Amino acid sequence: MPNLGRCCGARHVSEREDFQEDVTSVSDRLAAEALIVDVDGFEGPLDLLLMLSRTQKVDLRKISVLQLAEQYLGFVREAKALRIELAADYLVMAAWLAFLKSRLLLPPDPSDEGPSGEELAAHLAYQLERLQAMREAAAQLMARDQMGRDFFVRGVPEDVTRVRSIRYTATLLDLMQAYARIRTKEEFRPYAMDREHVFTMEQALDRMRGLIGFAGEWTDLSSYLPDGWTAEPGRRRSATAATFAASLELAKQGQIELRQSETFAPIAIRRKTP
Amino acid sequence: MSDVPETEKSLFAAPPQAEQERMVEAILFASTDPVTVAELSARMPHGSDPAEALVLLRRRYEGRGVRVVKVDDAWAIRTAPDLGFLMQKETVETRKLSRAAIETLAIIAYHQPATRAEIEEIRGVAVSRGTVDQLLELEWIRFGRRRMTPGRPVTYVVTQSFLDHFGLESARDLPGLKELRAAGLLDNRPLPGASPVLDDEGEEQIGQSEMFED
Amino acid sequence: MSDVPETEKSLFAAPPQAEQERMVEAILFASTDPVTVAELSARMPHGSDPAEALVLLRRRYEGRGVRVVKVDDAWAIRTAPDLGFLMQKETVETRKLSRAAIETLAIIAYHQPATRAEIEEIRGVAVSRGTVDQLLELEWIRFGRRRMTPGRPVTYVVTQSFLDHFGLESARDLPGLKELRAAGLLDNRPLPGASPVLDDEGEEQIGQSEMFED
Repeated sequence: MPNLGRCCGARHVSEREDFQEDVTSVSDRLAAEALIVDVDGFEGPLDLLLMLSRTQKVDLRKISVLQLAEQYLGFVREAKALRIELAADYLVMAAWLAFLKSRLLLPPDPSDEGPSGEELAAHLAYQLERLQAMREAAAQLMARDQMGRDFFVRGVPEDVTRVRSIRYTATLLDLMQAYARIRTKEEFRPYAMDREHVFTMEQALDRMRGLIGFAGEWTDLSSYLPDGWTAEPGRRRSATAATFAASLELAKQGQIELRQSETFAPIAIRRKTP
Repeated sequence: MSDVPETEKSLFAAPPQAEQERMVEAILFASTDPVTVAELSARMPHGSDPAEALVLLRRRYEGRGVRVVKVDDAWAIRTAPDLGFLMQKETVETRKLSRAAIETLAIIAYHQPATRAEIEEIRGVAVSRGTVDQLLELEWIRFGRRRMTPGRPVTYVVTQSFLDHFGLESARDLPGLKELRAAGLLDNRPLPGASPVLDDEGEEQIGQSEMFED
Repeated sequence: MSDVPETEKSLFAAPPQAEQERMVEAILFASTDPVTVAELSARMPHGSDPAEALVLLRRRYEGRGVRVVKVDDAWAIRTAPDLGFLMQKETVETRKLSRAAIETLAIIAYHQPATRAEIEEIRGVAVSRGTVDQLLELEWIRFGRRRMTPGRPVTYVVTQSFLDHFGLESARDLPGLKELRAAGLLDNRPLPGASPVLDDEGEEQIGQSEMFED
């Protein structure tokens, strides 16, 4: 695009020479031409304005914003004539500068509340000055001695070996939670054990009610223990206790009679005959 | 039990000054990255005063082939810049930074903390993602605090690596900083009759130059 | 610059001795490998005498934190051997005690003195040697008296360090079951199918060891 622009642009400009009223001198025209050719090289309207302002060859603080606005508008006009597509922000800036130009040229309208043309112009000049200052600062920064170019770091840094020590911590809450966890677990356990190793009185009653009809003779209570509950002492104890309690219950209900010859002697039961 | 070593430790005197200087020297020589005083303290024997040793060491290396330099709150040894010509072999070919990247870097350095909007306002063009990414990747900039303004934009600040790379002791030592500030070029001057966006930036002004104030 | 003819270069006098020493210092500092005298010669301005500069430099670093040492036929800067201890950094990593360890510790604290078998019975799983060792090493538990039961098993009790760490005056200050329940740490819901009686029994049963009785 730049190359193409250069050749075509040059031809177009010469063809339109007679109609160039805004471009007053040959050098200005050449400058405008060069700018258009480089439009891709500019980083936006502000960059272009800064470039244009340099042609005024004055301190940026004393720049004529009016003149600058005209230069810019001239540039946009030229680009349009050459059918060069300008990005939207270039056109936005052109519109704003046209507005600024009118503000600067016309006597201030007392009913207008907005900022004056001078204020707007001063701000634009400030923006340009600031951009220029940042560019100079950037250049100064890059001109400094740089690491890896002007000064150097140690070629053989020594590895710092990391001695890692681990410190274990726990809070009182951790401790309490841990203990609570265990205790909660334990509360469940007897419940689970009941199922397996505890023969309840209800179970014994159910069992004895079914068997009692066959107990016409005195029979040792231990013979009423269910199968599988006599071998292991724990289970035997549980079953014995439950069966004994159940027999007391049945005796109370008048269904059986109990007999024990002496303390700790075997207990015998038989069906009570009505 | 834990208070025994404390008393026990204090029975040992801190190493003599000359010895402390040797220690700082050894640690700085061994490290590529700047080492903070706190880190020196942590690595040196109990009771050492690396700050004092650093002053002596820095003086000792004045005018030598290597120098003791301060980077932010840390210290490092670097070769003297005038001897760079001897180091073609060590020279690292750095990727050429684009003009946009260099300007963005400078704006962040001089205006930090700076938001993307501020950078764009100063440059007058959008800042591409790639430009910021490149600077982040170089570890020359990092994210600063978010601005307490609508949208809570992120800010960028320069890093210790940036200071180290450009041989700066602190961001206050940026070239021409004082002059720029005196000329009001680091102010965030809003457009007269500012639009709401610029209003926000007016508020953001608070963040500006505050780092340079103390 | 570098293409200045050899003859022209020789018109310049060799740099002064002190300057040569600086150069050698910078080169040795920045080089990734030890540097030979020949290499130094090649890199330094014409007419330099690096061998001489090395002698001076070596002497200058005598007794310092780093030394100029000969490695084969080349030269390098290295940390003084007596300062090697500075090249390690201690990092302390804080870690939570494992579940097995904290549970074991809790059981010992609540039931002390407790044997391993008792701990295992309460936890319902075997206690690994490592878990107990870890607690011993932390000095949170120690061996108590042996039990006067068959096999005379060792018992474990908590230590003063344990009390210090958990901010307790004595093991009796450990919150009891009622307090744990009040703190919501113990599940208060009756189990499906379990009678509230069981719950009460649980609590009574937990009224447990002697330490809570008075």
